[in-house]
Amino acid sequence: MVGSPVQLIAIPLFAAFLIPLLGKAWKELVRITPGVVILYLLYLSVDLLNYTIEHGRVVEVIAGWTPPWGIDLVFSPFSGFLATLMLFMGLLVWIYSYRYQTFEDYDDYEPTLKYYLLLMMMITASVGVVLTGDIFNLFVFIEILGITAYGLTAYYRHRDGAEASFKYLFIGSLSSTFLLLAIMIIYSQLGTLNMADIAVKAHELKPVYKITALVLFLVAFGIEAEMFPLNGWAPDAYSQAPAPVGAAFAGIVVKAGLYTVIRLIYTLFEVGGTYEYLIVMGLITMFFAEFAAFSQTKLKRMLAYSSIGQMGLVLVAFGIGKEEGVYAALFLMFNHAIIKSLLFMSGSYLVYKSKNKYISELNGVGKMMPVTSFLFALGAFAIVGFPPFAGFWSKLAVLTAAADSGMLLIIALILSISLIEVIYYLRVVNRIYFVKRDTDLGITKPTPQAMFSMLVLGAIILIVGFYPDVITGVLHKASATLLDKGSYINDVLSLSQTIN
Amino acid sequence: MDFLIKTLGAIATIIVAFIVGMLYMGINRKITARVQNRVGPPVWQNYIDALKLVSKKTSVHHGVMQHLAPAFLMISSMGTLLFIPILRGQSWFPNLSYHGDLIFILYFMVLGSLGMALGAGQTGNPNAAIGITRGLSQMVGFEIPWVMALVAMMIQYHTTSISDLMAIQQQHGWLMFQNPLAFLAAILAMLGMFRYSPFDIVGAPAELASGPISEFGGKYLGLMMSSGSIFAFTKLTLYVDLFMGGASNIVVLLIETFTLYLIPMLYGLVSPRYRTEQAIRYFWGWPTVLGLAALVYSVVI
Amino acid sequence: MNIIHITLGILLGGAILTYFANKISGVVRDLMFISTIVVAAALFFIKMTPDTVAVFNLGGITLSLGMNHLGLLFSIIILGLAVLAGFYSLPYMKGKDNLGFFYMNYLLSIFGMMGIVMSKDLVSFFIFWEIMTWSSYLIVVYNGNKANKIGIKYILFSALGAYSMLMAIVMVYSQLHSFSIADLSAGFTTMPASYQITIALLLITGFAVKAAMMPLHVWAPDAYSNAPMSYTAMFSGALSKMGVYGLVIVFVTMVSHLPQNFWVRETIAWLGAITAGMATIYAIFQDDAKKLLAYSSVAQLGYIITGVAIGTEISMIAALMLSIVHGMFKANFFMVVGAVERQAGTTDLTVLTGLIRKMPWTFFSALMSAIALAGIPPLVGYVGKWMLYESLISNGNYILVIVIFFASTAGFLYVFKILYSIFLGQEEPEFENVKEAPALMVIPMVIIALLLGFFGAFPGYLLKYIDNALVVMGYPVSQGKWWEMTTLFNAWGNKVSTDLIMYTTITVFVTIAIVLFYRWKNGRYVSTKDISLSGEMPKEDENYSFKLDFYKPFERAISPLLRYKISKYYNEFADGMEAFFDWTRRIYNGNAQTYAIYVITFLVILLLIANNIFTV
Amino acid sequence: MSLGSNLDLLTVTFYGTAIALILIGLYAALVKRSLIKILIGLSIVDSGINLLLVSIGYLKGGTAPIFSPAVIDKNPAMVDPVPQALVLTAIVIGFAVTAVALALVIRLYRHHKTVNIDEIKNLKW
Repeated sequence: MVGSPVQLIAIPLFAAFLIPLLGKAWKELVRITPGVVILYLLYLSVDLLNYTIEHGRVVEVIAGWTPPWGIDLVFSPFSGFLATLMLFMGLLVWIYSYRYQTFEDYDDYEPTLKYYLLLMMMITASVGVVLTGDIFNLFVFIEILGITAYGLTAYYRHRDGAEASFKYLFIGSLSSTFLLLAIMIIYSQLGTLNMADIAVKAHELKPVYKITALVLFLVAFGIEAEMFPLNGWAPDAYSQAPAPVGAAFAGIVVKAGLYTVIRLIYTLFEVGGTYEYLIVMGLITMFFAEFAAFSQTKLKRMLAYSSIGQMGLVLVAFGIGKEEGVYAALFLMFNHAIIKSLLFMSGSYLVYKSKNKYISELNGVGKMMPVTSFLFALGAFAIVGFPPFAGFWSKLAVLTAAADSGMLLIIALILSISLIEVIYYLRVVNRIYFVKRDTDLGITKPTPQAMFSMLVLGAIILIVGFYPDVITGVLHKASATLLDKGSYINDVLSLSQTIN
Repeated sequence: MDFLIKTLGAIATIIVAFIVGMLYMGINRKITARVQNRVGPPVWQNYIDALKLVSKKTSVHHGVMQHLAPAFLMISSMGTLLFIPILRGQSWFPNLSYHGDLIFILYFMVLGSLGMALGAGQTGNPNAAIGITRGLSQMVGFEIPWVMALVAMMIQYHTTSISDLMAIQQQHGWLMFQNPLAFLAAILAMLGMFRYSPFDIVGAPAELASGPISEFGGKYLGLMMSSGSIFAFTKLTLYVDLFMGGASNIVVLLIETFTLYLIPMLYGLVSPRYRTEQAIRYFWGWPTVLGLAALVYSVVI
Repeated sequence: MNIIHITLGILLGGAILTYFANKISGVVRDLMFISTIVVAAALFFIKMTPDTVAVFNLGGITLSLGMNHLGLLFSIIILGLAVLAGFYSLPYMKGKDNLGFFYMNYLLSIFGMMGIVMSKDLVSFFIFWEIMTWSSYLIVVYNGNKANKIGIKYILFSALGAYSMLMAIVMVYSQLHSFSIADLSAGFTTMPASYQITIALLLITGFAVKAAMMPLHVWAPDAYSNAPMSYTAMFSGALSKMGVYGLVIVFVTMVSHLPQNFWVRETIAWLGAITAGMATIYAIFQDDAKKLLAYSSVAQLGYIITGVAIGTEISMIAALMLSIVHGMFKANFFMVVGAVERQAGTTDLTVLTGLIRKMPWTFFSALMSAIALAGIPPLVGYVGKWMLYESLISNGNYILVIVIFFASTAGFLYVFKILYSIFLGQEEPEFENVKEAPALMVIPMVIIALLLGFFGAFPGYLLKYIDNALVVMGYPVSQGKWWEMTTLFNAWGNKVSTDLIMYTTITVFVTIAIVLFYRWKNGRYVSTKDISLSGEMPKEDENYSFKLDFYKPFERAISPLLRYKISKYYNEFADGMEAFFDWTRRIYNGNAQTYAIYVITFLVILLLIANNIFTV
Repeated sequence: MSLGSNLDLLTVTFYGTAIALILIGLYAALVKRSLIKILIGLSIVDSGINLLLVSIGYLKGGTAPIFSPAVIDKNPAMVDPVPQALVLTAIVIGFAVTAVALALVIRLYRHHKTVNIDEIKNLKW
């Protein structure tokens, strides 16, 4: 174990604020620094992950104040897996956006600087959300995440980014309000902010407070997790943000949002009915999102809605509970991060020159940019779950888990939703390859580094598809960890005994 | 040696079929003439015609399919004949009657029509093609009651072999009395099979100028005439075998077959031609009902 | 590393290599493609022994591949056709663009089919099934013609089938905690009754889609006719048989144990028969050769489904026999149409005419396939039909016999229509300089045509394999009871001697032919314009071939049947759904405040009902 | 320290005001059509929440939670420091969010020439 989880937060925060200064020295450093930092963090967290998979979770205390008083970071196989995934996606997003043309359109390098700064902060915040063991700290990280996301969504002046960003901000601040209220109730009743401690004392809560807090949490986190009907902001944000940011949303931000819901339901509160709630809300989210996606005319919006739908599926998987369910859900999150980011990255290059990003403008683009189109098609095939691509295994896992719990109706619903998915994704693929070009739009070749990160994602899709075992092991471990609530509490609270 | 005898037997059968068939045709022409108040040709006129046609020297053709059409016709007429027991007890040229059953024969009988159809098609004469399409449509029409009748008998006596059916009729008496409904359906189907008026929509001398055969002359026509007559005899024999228990000797066979032959002939004399869809609808009307009734009857019994 | 790895490896690797070989040069690509098929087929038939097994462990799931005689039977169809159609497609596809893509998917679908017949567990079965599906889909839309209509229809129905299959698979897993097919057939009876029937029906649905059974057939005509003919030969010949393969397994191992056994069988049998009947009728009225053959394929598959559903010994033999034979003659027919399309430039039956003298060999193979298709002796097509009838009669499905008989009799109509319209009729100046197709295309067709004749005389050579396959499926040995090398028996011991039929036919034919060719000199050829059309003779520029409203009288006769078209209902349903989807997305009305109100409302409602849904 | 422990007029006023603020803010945010007013509403909600938080930690007659020797040996009742820390953080965050929001509003105004939220609906469905 080379470093402690703290570095995963501290270093990027520090680096983020260092970027402008470095920029003064040499402009190129603005672009390079984030990559270097993220690369190091990735190495760090992979190492930590390996360690924790062998020796169990690592609990790091900040500033010597042991839980339940101080703030602690918990790096378990579960949270560690998510953090690693986020950092990995962050790295790819950085590679992809390195000298991304539209950033260079602006004459000064200010926007570039802001972009990288915000990106750093966003990744940091997401990692922080996943790692922190303190509920108020969680709130802070969520807020940082939010603010950076607002900024990045509004990145383009010439688009409707501001509008999307405002919607995001509006809903997001409501979310933070409820979150704060909930935290307040918890604190006023239990006098603690540490998750493990709350989990221990949760039974002391009066039912009314417990329920109210739970509901407030559910709504607040539901907004982050793009749960219907709280997800009005999501499609706009996805479709208006720059391509790499869209990929980052799908690959990083949503995962943080989901994590909060899961942590709440699996660790914080022992409340009956929450799993059913997850399943029902997940299904509803799925249905409405896929319906909307089906009748989209703009590519990125379609991808956005489809992403929401996937999140719904993940919620369902988590709602199934048990180890298989969690395993399936994590697998889905992984696949979704990989595939959807690939779709965003390649898709936005396919409609690069077009102003409105209409799907109909994709006609026959396959001839003009073969590799990008192929990658998009690969992503489409993977996400609708055609074997032998990555998406299939997660879908199979979900269905098997559902079947084990005897939820045949849910299986049927999921599959019928997949039918819709198949249709609208293959309609796009058809347009790309099998419909004659009818627009005179030019094309923009992806930059080598963008192509590189897309190829990496494509390769992962194929590898996981042909040999899922590369990922299943850690997934199983992670899901086991998440379900083992007792050891979580134990590991966190034991520190206080060990130190004083 | 055995093989030689068999072959000779087969040839003899064919010759007999040819003679009898031609004779019936002649009689048909005679009777028709009499009904229409004409003198009509002598009964042996058909032999003369056949001889004349075959011995004609020149013959134009429009290609190999037309050239081979008579061969196809002969296959189904002669072939079917060989697979049908001519006389009961097989004292007389068993031929191949133990080697095929009803369903096989049903299909084998079609081969000729198909070859003929292709041959006629190649002539490029529109009338020919029209005639063919009519013929095929009509076939779909009458096959239904015909098959129903046959299936009815098969399930009544648990066999699909003609010889077995004949043997059974020795014990239980003729099938036309055992399962009269089936017999009626079969007879009505036979009207279509023989393509005499009102079902002569294939040839339709008035509108199609004798349809499929309009481009055939000389030895083609001769062969087709002979095959037609053989085929007529074959069908009649088949009916006799199926419904009248077959014949013990040639005389009885002639009587029985001729009696049957009178049915389509006389029915034709007194009725004008149908249009194709009328013909089809006709066969899918009462004949089919009878066939269904026969099925039910044979299941119940 | 046994023959299974090798075969699949060669096919998969060959597919990818073929794609990249395209970048090098067309010749390399073609060589790569054809050698892949030939080598795979050769190795397979030389090396494959029915007890080979290969096991993979993926994602905690054991995928086991193996081979038994049933699989062997179907792999004969697949690889046999693959080799012939493969050679055929080299000249046929010459000059078309992105052929690397086409050939890759061609090989991938073969890979998928081989995987299916080798699969010993449901997951690998499903994986290969999907690979087959999407690769064939990519070929269906390959030429880009109405891709979003035809292609989506195909993939939608395929996915529907595949997903119902998937649901059945996970249900099986939840009950038996094993994906193995052997465990399934062993433990099927131990499941709760509701699961049994559900699983069986779901699987039947899944396979019926591929086997184009009504009402799941609507994709088939378009898909078959839209794919390049050199692939449709595989598509209709082999790929649709995968559905039959699945149905055989389902009916033997599951349906026979159901309490509702009888009803399931009858329903499916009837659906098959109705499919046969209706598809035949629609085939009769098609004016495009591809469409006609496509419908005819659906009809033929209808017979097969009926045979499988009845599931008696002889009907199984009949169904498998029909599968093989249909594979042969339908593939041949599609190749013929492909050749005509390539040489004459169209497949419109109202345009084509009089090609027989231009393309004699093509006509010959078309004629043989036609006779086989119509089930006329002495060609092999008749064996399967004969057995089917016998089985239905001896099994007491009397009405069913009539329906099927009607279908096959009506089959003559379209058989004649396609033969006549393409090859016969008056010759047209526009087709003056049409040449016979290149040898690589003709030879496969003629080979199949001759095989049809050969097996007609000696069906035993095919029935042997079928017998082995059925023994695997738990049926008693049928040789000697139902068939000998050249003889067929029915339930009541009546027999048909195929060889004698063949010999008689040939004898008579040759004799008469000699009579006809006697003094052949005198018979001179005259052009098809030289006809006795009431004395006048059509000029060069006018063509008197009978083309339009070919079967108008028949159409009038059966007009009541034509009133119902199932695709109409499907379209209405689809439109309704789309309208509904479009309506639901209005929820996202773009106003941030509305979204905020959603949030608050949701919160309030949740607070109000929280006590009912959450139990502390 | 449970919510019910020290209920007297002062506490009630605190809580009452806080809740009133929150409701007013929500009303403004959900009903007013002007972006600016919506933002004002949101920040009112924020301050309401903050007030609520502080008043939880408040202890009647407690001294400020600062560790000085004088305090320690007398050891009087201290107000709970944590809520105050939280509130400080929350205020900062709220400030940041408001800043970003205002920036966005300016951008939106330039783009749409209006601040009426009903007319800013380019992205929908």
